Amino acid sequence: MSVDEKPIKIKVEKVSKIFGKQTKKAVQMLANGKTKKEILKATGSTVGVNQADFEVYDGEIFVIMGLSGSGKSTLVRMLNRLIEPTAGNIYIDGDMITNMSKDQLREVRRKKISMVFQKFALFPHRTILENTEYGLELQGVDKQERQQKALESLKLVGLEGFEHQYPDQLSGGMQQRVGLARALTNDPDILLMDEAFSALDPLIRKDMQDELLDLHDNVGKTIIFITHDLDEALRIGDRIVLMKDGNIVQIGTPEEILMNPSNEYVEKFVEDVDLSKVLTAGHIMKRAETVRIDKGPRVALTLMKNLGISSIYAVDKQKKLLGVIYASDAKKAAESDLSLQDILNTEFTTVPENTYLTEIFDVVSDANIPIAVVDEKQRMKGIVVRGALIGALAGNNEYINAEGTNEQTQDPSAQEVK
Amino acid sequence: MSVDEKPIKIKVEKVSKIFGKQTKKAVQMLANGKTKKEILKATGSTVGVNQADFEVYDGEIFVIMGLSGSGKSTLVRMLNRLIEPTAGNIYIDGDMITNMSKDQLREVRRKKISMVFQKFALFPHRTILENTEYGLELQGVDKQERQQKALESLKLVGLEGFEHQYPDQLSGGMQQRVGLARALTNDPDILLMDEAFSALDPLIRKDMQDELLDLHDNVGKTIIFITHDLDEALRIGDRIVLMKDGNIVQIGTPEEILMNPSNEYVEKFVEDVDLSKVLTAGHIMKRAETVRIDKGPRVALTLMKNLGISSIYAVDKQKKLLGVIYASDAKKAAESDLSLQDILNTEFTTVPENTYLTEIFDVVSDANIPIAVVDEKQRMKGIVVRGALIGALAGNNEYINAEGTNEQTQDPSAQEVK
Amino acid sequence: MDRLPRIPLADIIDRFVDWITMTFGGFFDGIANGLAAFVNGIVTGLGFIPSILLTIIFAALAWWISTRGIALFTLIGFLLIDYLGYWDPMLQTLALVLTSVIISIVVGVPIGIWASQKETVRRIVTPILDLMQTMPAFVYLLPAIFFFNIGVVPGVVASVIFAMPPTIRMTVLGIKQVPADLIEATEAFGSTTAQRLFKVQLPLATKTILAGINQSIMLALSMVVIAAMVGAPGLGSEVYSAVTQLKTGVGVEAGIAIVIVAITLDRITQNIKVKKKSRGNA
Amino acid sequence: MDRLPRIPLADIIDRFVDWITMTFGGFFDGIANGLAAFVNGIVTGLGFIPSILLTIIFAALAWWISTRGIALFTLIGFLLIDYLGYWDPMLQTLALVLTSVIISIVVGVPIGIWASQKETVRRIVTPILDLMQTMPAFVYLLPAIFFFNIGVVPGVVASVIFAMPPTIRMTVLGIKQVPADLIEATEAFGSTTAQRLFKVQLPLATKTILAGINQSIMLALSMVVIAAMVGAPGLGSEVYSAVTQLKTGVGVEAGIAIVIVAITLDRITQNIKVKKKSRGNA
Repeated sequence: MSVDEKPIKIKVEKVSKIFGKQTKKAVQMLANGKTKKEILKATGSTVGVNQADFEVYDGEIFVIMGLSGSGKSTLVRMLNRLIEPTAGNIYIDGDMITNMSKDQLREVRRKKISMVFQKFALFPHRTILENTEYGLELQGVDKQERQQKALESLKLVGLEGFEHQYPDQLSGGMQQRVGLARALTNDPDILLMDEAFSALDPLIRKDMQDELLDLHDNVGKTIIFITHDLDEALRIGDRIVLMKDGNIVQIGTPEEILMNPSNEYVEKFVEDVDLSKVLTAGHIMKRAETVRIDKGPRVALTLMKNLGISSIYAVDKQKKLLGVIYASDAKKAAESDLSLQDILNTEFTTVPENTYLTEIFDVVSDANIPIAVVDEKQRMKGIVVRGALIGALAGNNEYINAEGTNEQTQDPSAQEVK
Repeated sequence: MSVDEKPIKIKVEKVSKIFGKQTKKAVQMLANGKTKKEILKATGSTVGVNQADFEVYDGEIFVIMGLSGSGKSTLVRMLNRLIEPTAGNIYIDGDMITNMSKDQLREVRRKKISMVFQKFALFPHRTILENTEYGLELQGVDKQERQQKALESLKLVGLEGFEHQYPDQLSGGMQQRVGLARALTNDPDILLMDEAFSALDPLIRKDMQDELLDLHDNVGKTIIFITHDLDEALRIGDRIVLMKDGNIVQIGTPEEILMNPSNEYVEKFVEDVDLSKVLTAGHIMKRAETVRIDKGPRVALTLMKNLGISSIYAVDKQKKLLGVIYASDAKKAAESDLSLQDILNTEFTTVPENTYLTEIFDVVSDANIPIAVVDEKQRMKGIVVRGALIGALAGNNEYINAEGTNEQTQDPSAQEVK
Repeated sequence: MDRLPRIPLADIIDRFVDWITMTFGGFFDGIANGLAAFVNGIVTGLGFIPSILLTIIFAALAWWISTRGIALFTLIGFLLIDYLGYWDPMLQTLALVLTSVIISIVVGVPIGIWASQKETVRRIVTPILDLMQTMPAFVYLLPAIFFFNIGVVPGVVASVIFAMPPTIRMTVLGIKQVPADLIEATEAFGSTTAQRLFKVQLPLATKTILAGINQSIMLALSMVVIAAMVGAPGLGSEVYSAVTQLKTGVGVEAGIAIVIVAITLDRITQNIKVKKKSRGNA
Repeated sequence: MDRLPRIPLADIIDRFVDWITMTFGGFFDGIANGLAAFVNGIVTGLGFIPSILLTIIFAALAWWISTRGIALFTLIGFLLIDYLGYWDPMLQTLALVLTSVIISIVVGVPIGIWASQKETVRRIVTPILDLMQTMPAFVYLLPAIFFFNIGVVPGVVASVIFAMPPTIRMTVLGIKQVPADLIEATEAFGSTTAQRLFKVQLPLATKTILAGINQSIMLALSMVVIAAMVGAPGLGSEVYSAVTQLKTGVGVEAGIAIVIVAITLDRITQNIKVKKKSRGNA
């Protein structure tokens, strides 16, 4: 469907929000291009949103993305005037809401726009059903009809049978489904979702995203989704708006955003790894599980079994690296009562902590066991696993330890003990 | 060093602890072999420890291991009579402490035995130095001397320079080092450590275990270490006592314990995986990261990069599995503006959820990408990774999902949504 | 300090009080009659029911509202009061306290709501409440006597001034403690101020407001003896006369009766089972 | 209920009180003289210092113990009291309150410690404290008058009975709240009961005990007017006589003076900077 066929649901024209006094003067300065700092100095007020201009098409999932403090939640709250815009106009289905009276605005909030909140904002003293029917209750719809409608939305989000429970009895994911059902019961045209899934744990968040997409296919509402998570934006957004410090930096489909990032900022934003920092073995090494040489083969076997690994490094009392114990040898040693010393395998490769990743790439790829990272006194510091190496190179900072050594950084390291 | 050369530090003879009334009668019944249930019914009192008999050699790390409720912390608290034994005798260096007067006992606690606690038990209103010198302060040692001794122990545990801080300013690991220093300052012969590392997070626990071993090599105290963690017992114990429901089940070196488990209970205890439960693909499948076919190649690439994976399954809106997208193809597609559909690779193996692990073992080992687990309608349920398969077979329940399906079990699954 | 011309603060206050008595005389008399009728209405009403029956009713009420333990205490306590012969004075004290508390609620809660909605109102009301609670209760007797001369009415008026602050304070606190994101939710779904207040703010604030009312009851009870100084009948005046006539025995007996009433009312209001959280089926 | 033979509870109490007055007469007189001397000692002592200087001393004391804001309030407040001409009565009230509070501490804290160590003691003491606090303060005047006849002493005695409970209660609470694992640590390192108490339990309980003392001060202050009924001089009697002579102006003025003293003492004791947590270097 090419762009111009779809009717425009929401039109936002030069909308700005200034927090503080002298907002009039600040708007003036904004108009003739003064920077946020100048405005702050001159009027002491901060610019929350700076002349936002965009259109949202009917039935679209329109994602507004930005880090915290980028003005995204202020912008979305201006759409239903929870926050009064300082300047500019907002049209919904062509009617200008920015100069609507209190009562007209209340009608729009009751009929046209519903909202889903990050921390669910469910009423603790009301059951799930009473929460879901709240919107219609305000409009004076009689009890029988509104409860019937509320049950329908609860069914839609898969919460049938939970209507008489209280919010604090449900998990995070289920509470947010109630938030969704409550918003849908008013049968609004537009759904504002303010970081609706950020408070959920990562696994549930992906499920809720899939569900929202299914829901959108069925009920076809226009959804304005606020998030700070790039993956979430890419997965559910038809179009994405990127915001930084109150300014709209770029608008486009996920592909367009990735294809030609409109300026250096966007590039860095999607790049999300600062390649300038060159990584060393210390950055990606994991805690080394070791067995002391004076232990028996069965202890080594049990440790390996518990960690799901098939080989383990043997160290002496000073944690000096002696060699590798393989599970198969340990099994034989246990049967014929040999000690770990007898089955110690001394062929193994070690790397010092500050070797660059690029140098150890080939060593790691052809070794069949994790590479040992040792300090000058041959003492075990950690091990490098192939997965971590690839992940780090691919820029996934999950695999990169903060200050280049593994986790015990904040405690004074063990070496200090005499 | 064979067993009989080393002098005996602590001798425990038939020591029992009965909680509740009629303890005399209960001891009688214990003596003539009544079971705990019979005693409970007859006297209404519970048997905490049942006729414990063992010796601890001088300078040994003697680990008492058992699940919670096995009586291990009651037993250790009887050694310094924090809990009064109901019957039996305890000798330290040959002197019987069970009938010592309050003052004599206080002397033993001040000079002979010190204790380290699970939740540290540091005095919040005292600085680290004041905490460490507490033992000597009680004995009336003058300020100058005791602070000098306290500083020494703090140095020993690597906390130099922290003496003027307050406990709540330190991390868990460092607080426990203070607990250790406080116990060492009295220069006792015996150190009682009640689950000293259980409250620390796993990484720090391993470091503290190493440090304790180093410390033991240097200062050579007799250490009685209480734990419920098999690995911890194996790693630091010279000898291990296994306790269950107040009874001592077995005493021996880590090797002996593993070699010939003295009875079915011990075997199960060390075995710790209930092999009777046959595992299926559903048990070990992980959450499947997928990309929707209508997205572009760059979105697929970014998702793969963020997850550190080199291939991703493509699904349609109903999450039906269509094929695999490889990172290399996606890179080419991005350059020559192809859609995901063009580069979709349709050779891939799928397995239904309830196939047994043994059946999919060869499929998994020779496939180079994770195996897709699908339901009857070919919809993606999860993926099986080689590491998880090996780990599960090796009995490491970290890789086994509770009820045989991955995490969204407690939320009503998405399928319900129409 | 004596060099400075002393502003005759005392005289100013006296003249101000006289002026009010003049101008609002009629108005105060109206209130006085209404109040007196209300209190005596309670006393005579309760008076009709025989003491044993009334004791059982009170105990049943206590059981229904709160717990069995308190119901038992109420039963024994009131039987003792009756046995010691202080039944009628107890009824008068009960009437005095209940009237003062009812007025505190009827006047206090709306002020509390008003203060919770308007920040400026709250900023004016709070210091006044502080002053009202630290000022010795005796001082309130003076205006009470001037406007309502002697009898139960000035007693009630003084008790109300002394007992009302906690109800107002806790109403404001209860409403203010409703989390901001819930208020935002009510806005987003288009609630009017009234709907927000009655459907969300007040229900969530009930527990705190009840705590305020409990405090007001205790303060009113602590005023009964002082109120007796302006002619308010009941257990208070029994104690007051016992003190003036140095009859320790009677003083302690009447004191015990007050203690019983105080503990009963305190336990009942503290354990009012708030209906809100009845667990629905799964 | 009248059918049952009424046990003359009142007479029993009266005869009991008479018996005590007889047997312990001398003992009570001794206490009376000691107390009177102590209170008057404070009054004359403070009386020597000119009011301006004393006000500054009080303000400095407030600044040192707590915050600048409170020091300022103390300064202005006491200047106003002096200006209104209530300086001497204020000194007397201060002496009365301080004496009662000191006695509450000296007697109350040890009882609290004793109750925290022995469970049976605690089980006896707690209900008595509840009774003491709910019984109207007036009732305490009766024994006070009998044993110490008229003047400041019965006022102090009645105030002590009414004001002491919070100090005892909070001492027990403070010590009980020390975590069990800390107590076990003191045992494991061989502390005597005294060492455990003074090195661990009391230091950790200080904050709660101070809160108890603050409550006792407020209760003592609320007693000043009632104490005036048994001849205790000070701001209390100014209010009391104003009430009996229906002079509202004077009553309000004296009332304000009491409010100033109350708020000053309350803020100071609440903000005593507990030295414990001074952050070490490194």
